[in-house]
Amino acid sequence: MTDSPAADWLRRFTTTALDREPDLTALDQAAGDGDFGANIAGAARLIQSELDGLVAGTPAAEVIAAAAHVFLDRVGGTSGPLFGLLLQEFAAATVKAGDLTPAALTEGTTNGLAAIQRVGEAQVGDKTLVDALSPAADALKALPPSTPLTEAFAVAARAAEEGAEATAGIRARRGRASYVGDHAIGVTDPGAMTIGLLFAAGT
Amino acid sequence: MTDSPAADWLRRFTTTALDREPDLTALDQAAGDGDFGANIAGAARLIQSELDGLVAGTPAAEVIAAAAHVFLDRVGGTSGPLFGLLLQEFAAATVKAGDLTPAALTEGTTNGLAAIQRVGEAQVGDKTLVDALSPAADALKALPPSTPLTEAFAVAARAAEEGAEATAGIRARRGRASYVGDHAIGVTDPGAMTIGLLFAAGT
Amino acid sequence: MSRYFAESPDDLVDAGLAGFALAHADLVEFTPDPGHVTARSPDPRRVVGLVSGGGSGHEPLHAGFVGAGMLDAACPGRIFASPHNRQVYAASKAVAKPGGVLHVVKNYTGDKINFGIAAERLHHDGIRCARVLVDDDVATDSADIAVGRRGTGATVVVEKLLGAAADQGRDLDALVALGERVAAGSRSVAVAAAAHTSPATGTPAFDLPDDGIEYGVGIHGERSGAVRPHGPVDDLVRDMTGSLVTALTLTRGDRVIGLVNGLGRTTPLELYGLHHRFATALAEHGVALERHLVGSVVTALDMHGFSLSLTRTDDELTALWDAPAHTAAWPA
Amino acid sequence: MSRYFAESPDDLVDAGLAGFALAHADLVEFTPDPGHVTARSPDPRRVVGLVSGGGSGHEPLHAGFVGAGMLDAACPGRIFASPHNRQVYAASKAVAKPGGVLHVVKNYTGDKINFGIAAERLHHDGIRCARVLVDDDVATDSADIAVGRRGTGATVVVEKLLGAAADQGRDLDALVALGERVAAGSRSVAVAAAAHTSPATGTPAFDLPDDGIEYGVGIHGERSGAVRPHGPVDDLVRDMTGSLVTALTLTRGDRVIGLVNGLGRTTPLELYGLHHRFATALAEHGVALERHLVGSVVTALDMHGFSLSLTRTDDELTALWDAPAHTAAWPA
Ligand SMILES: Nc1ncnc2c1ncn2[C@@H]1O[C@H](COP(=O)(O)OP(=O)(O)O)[C@@H](O)[C@H]1O
Ligand SMILES: Nc1ncnc2c1ncn2[C@@H]1O[C@H](COP(=O)(O)OP(=O)(O)O)[C@@H](O)[C@H]1O
Ligand SMILES: [Mg+2]
Ligand SMILES: [Mg+2]
Ligand SMILES: [Mg+2]
Ligand SMILES: [Mg+2]
Repeated sequence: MTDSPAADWLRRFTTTALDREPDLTALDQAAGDGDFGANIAGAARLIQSELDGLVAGTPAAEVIAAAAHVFLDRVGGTSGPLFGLLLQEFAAATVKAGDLTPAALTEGTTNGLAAIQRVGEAQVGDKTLVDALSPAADALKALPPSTPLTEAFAVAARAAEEGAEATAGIRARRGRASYVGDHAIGVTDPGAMTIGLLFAAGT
Repeated sequence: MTDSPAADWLRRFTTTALDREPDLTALDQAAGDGDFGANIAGAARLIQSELDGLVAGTPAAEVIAAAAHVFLDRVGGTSGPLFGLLLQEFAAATVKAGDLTPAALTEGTTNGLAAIQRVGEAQVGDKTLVDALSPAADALKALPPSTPLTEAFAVAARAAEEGAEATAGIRARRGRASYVGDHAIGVTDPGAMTIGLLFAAGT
Repeated sequence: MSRYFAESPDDLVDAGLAGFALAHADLVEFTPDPGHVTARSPDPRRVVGLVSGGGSGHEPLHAGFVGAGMLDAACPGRIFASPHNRQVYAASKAVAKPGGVLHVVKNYTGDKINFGIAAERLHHDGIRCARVLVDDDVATDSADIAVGRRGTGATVVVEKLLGAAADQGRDLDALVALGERVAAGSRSVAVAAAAHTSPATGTPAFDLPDDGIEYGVGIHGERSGAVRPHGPVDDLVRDMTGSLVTALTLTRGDRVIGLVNGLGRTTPLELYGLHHRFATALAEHGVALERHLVGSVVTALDMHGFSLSLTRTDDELTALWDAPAHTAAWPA
Repeated sequence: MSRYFAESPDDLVDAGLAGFALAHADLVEFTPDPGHVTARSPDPRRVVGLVSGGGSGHEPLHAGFVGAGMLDAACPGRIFASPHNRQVYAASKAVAKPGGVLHVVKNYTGDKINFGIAAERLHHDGIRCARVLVDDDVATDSADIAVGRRGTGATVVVEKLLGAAADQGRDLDALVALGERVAAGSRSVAVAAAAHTSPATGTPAFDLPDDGIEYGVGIHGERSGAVRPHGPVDDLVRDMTGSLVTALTLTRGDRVIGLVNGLGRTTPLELYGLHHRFATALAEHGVALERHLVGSVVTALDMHGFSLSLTRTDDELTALWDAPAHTAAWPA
C-alpha cells in the first residue's frame, strides 16, 4: 500500500464508489439498464488490488496509469472505457507536469473531456458524464495557477456536482437513458454523479 | 331446449358449476394444480350445448347419456372421465328403471361409486370425490322406496356436502392434493364439493 | 402479476398448438379435434408407434418431441389437465404400426385413466397396446402418497431412448422392457423460487417468502410442504444430487445421463451454472456424467425453478441417446 | 420477487459460462480471461472470422450461436454491460483469418466503443477488421435519440446469414456489403408485460400496472415511456406488425424472414400463439412469410415479453438462411 496523494485520491474514490454502488445502480435502473453501479464497483475492486500491489514511492503518473489500465482493459460497459480515457489523460498530464499538480489536473480534465467527446460524441445537455466533466474543466481553467491541489479538486467537484444535478431536469439524448424518454426526468445521470465523486475524492 | 326433470337437473348443475368455477379453481390451486374449475366449466359449457340440441321429449336416459358422453369423450383431467363414469351409471340405471326415479338415482350412485373406485382405487378418507359419493350412496340406500325424487336428491346432496366438508380436515392420499402434504389441510376437495353440487342441482 | 399473451387459458393452448403446427409444418401434422400431433416422417423401420401426452403447460414436452427418432404422436390436454381418452385413442389409431402402439405415460391419476380408457378401446379394435409409466420424482416417494412417484423431467429421456430403440425396429415387448428399465433407472427432483402464473387468475399459483425455495415442487406447481431459505446454490445442488444418487443407489464408477431442466422462466445462464455445479457434485460421488442435456424441456408454465434428473446408463442406452432425432425441440 | 439461482450477478455470468463451456465442449472452447468463446470446427472455406458479443443476459445470444455456420467467436460482457475491448481484441486475434475479421455489433454506445478500440488494436497489428452494425428497433427511431435505433432481435438473423455467406468463402468487403444490406432490411419491436428481475437487487427492474404492457421496451429492460392496456392480443400483434411493415415500406408480394422472439419468461405456448397471429397479420398485408424462427433467442434475463422482427429476403438470403449451422442454440 502506497501513501502518495495520487494513490490516496484513487483509493478514496474506490471506497466512495463501493459505498455508493446501490445508489448508482438505482439511478441507472430508473433511467438506463441498471449495470452502472456494478460496473464501477467492479472497477473499484480491481483498482484497489492494483493499488495494494504498488510499492511505496511509485510515481503519481504510474499510479494513475494503473487505474487507467484497469478501466481500459478490464472494464466494459459504456462507462469503463470512458473513465479509462479520462484517467489516461490524467496520467499523461501528470507525466508532463512531473507530479499530480493543479495544472496536471486541469490539463487532464480538459484532454479527458476532449477524448471522451471524440469517442462518445456527447455534448453538454445530452445527459451524460460530459455534463459534469465539461463544467469541471471550465472551473479548473478559471483557477489562478497558485491554487493548492485539494482546492482545485474541490472546485472541480463542486462544478461537476452542479452539472450532475442539472442532469436530473432533462431527458437524455445519448446513452441508455436516451431510450426511456420522460422516465429519465427527475433522475440524475449516474455517470455525471460519479465524475463528481472522482473529483471529491481528491479533497 | 328440453324441460324434462333430467334435463332441468343437468342444466341447473351446469349453471352452478359455471357460477362456482372461481371457487373450484381456488380450491384446486390451494391443494392441487388449479385446473379443476376450468375442466368442470368446460364440461358444463359442452353439456349446455348438448342439452340445447336435444328435442323436447328426449327420454331421461338419453339426456343423461349425452352428458356422460361429453365427460367421457371430450373432457380430460382426472375429473372428466370419473364424472363420465358416474353419469354413465346414472344413464344405465335410468334405462333400467324406465325413468330417472329415486331407485335409479340410488343404483346409479352406487354403481358409479363402484366404477370410480375400480378405476381410481380411492377409498373414503383419501380426500377425493369418493368422500362425497360414498356417503351419498349410503344415504340413498337407507331411504324408504317411496321417497320423492327431489327429496332423494336433497338427502344425497346433504350427505355429499357433509362428506365434502370433512375432506377439509385431512391430508390427501390420492389425486394431486396428495403431493402437497399439509398444504391440503383446511382445503375442501373440489371434486367432492362438486359431487355435492351435482346432487343439489336435482333439488 | 403478469398476464399471459393470450386471451384465456384455452386460447393459450389452442393458439399455441395452431402456431406450433404452422411453425413446424415440415415435421408434424396437427389434428385439432380430437387434438393430437403426429410425425410426418417416422423412421420406416419402426414397427411400433410411440405415443405420449399429458396436460399442456410443459412445453416443449410432448409435441416438441414428435418427429423422427422420438415420438410418433402426442396428445396435449388443456393446461395441466390430462388429454381425454378420445385424443389418445385417435392419436394411437393414427400411428399404430403392425407391432402395435406404446404409450409413454407420466404417473398421474388422470393420465393413467385417460390413456387406460384409450388402451381398452384400442384392444377392442384389435390393436396391441402397452404402457411405460414414468415415475421419477423422488419428492413424492412417500408412504403418505398412495399413487406413487410423479412423472416429471425424466420423461424426455425415456422418450428419447425409446424413440431410438423403436427406430431399430424393436417390437412392443422389447420396447416395454427397455422403457421399464430406463424408467426404473431414472430419478428427478425439482425446486422453485417462484410459482408459475395461474392462467385462470393471472396471479402466482402460490406464495413463497422472499427468500424461500420450495424444495420438491411438482410440474403442475404442486407445493411440496418443504420451504428452505435461498442459501448457497452449491449446497442446494449438492443436496438435490445426493437425493438422486441415494434413490438410484449409485456408487463410484456408475454411469449416468444427466438433465438440468428449467421449469419456465429460469434463464440459460442459471441453467448452465447449475449444470456446472451438478457436474461437480456428481464428481464428488464418483459418478460418471456420460451424457447430459441442459435446457427448459419439461416446464411448468413460467415457474422460476429447475429440476435435476439422472438416468443410469450403459453402452446400449448411451448409443440410443446418441442416435439422431429430428423434432422441434430436441437439440440436434 | 424471485432471486436468481446464482450467488451474485458476476456468478450468474461466470458459472453460466463455465457450464456452457462444459455442456458444449464439442462445439466451443471457452477462454475465461479475457472472456471469449470460440468455435471448434469452423467451415474450412472461411477466409474471414466472424465475431460478435455484448452484455450478458441475452442468452442464447451470442455464445449459443458460435459454431459451424454462424459465429467464430463471441465475447460476453457482464450482465447488460458491453465486453471490454481486450475481450474483443483477444477473440478477434484468435479467429482472424487471412481475409481478416468482421465484427457484428448491436448499436449501443458501449458496444461501439469497446469493439471500436479493439478494431484499432487489430489494425495496429495489421489485421483487417470491419464492422456491421445492427440497428433494427423501431421503438428507438426518433429524432430525440441521438444514437439511433438499438440493435435487438434481428441480430440473430444477421449472424445466421453472414455465417452462411462466410462459409462460402466470401471476402470481408462482400460480407460487409451483405451484412449492411441485411441490417438495413431488418426491423424489430418489443413489448413487455413484466420487467426482468434485476440481478443486482433481486426485484423487478421496473413496475407496470397490473394490466399494462410496455410497448417498445429494450433488451436491457429500458422502458419505452408508452404503456398500453393488456387488450386483445390480435390487436397488439397487428399494431406491432404494422409498424414493421411501415418501417420497411413492405408492399404486397414482398418476401420476409420473421422472428418471434421471447424475452425470457414468455412460454412456448405464448410464442407459438403469437407466431400464428403474426403470420395472420402479415398475410393481411400481403407479405410473404418465407422463413421463420420461433423461440427465445435474444432475451432480457427473465423479462415477460416478446419481440417481432422482419428481414426482407430474396432467393440469395433465403438460401443463406437454409444453409446448415451447428451451434448450441440454432435449431438444426
Ligand atoms: N456518448 C456518451 N458520452 C459520454 N458518456 C456517456 C455516453 N453515453 C453514456 N454515457 C455515460 O455512461 C453512463 C452509463 O454507463 P454504463 O451503465 O456503463 O453504460 P450503458 O449505458 O451501456 O449501460 C451514463 O450515466 C452516462 O454518463
Ligand atoms: N383416485 C381418485 N379417485 C377419485 N377421485 C379422484 C381421484 N384422484 C383425484 N380425484 C378427484 O379429482 C379431483 C381433481 O380433478 P382434476 O383437477 O381434473 O384432476 P388433476 O388432479 O389431475 O388435476 C379431486 O378434487 C378429486 O376429487
Ligand atoms: Mg448502464
Ligand atoms: Mg387439478
Ligand atoms: Mg390437472
Ligand atoms: Mg449496460
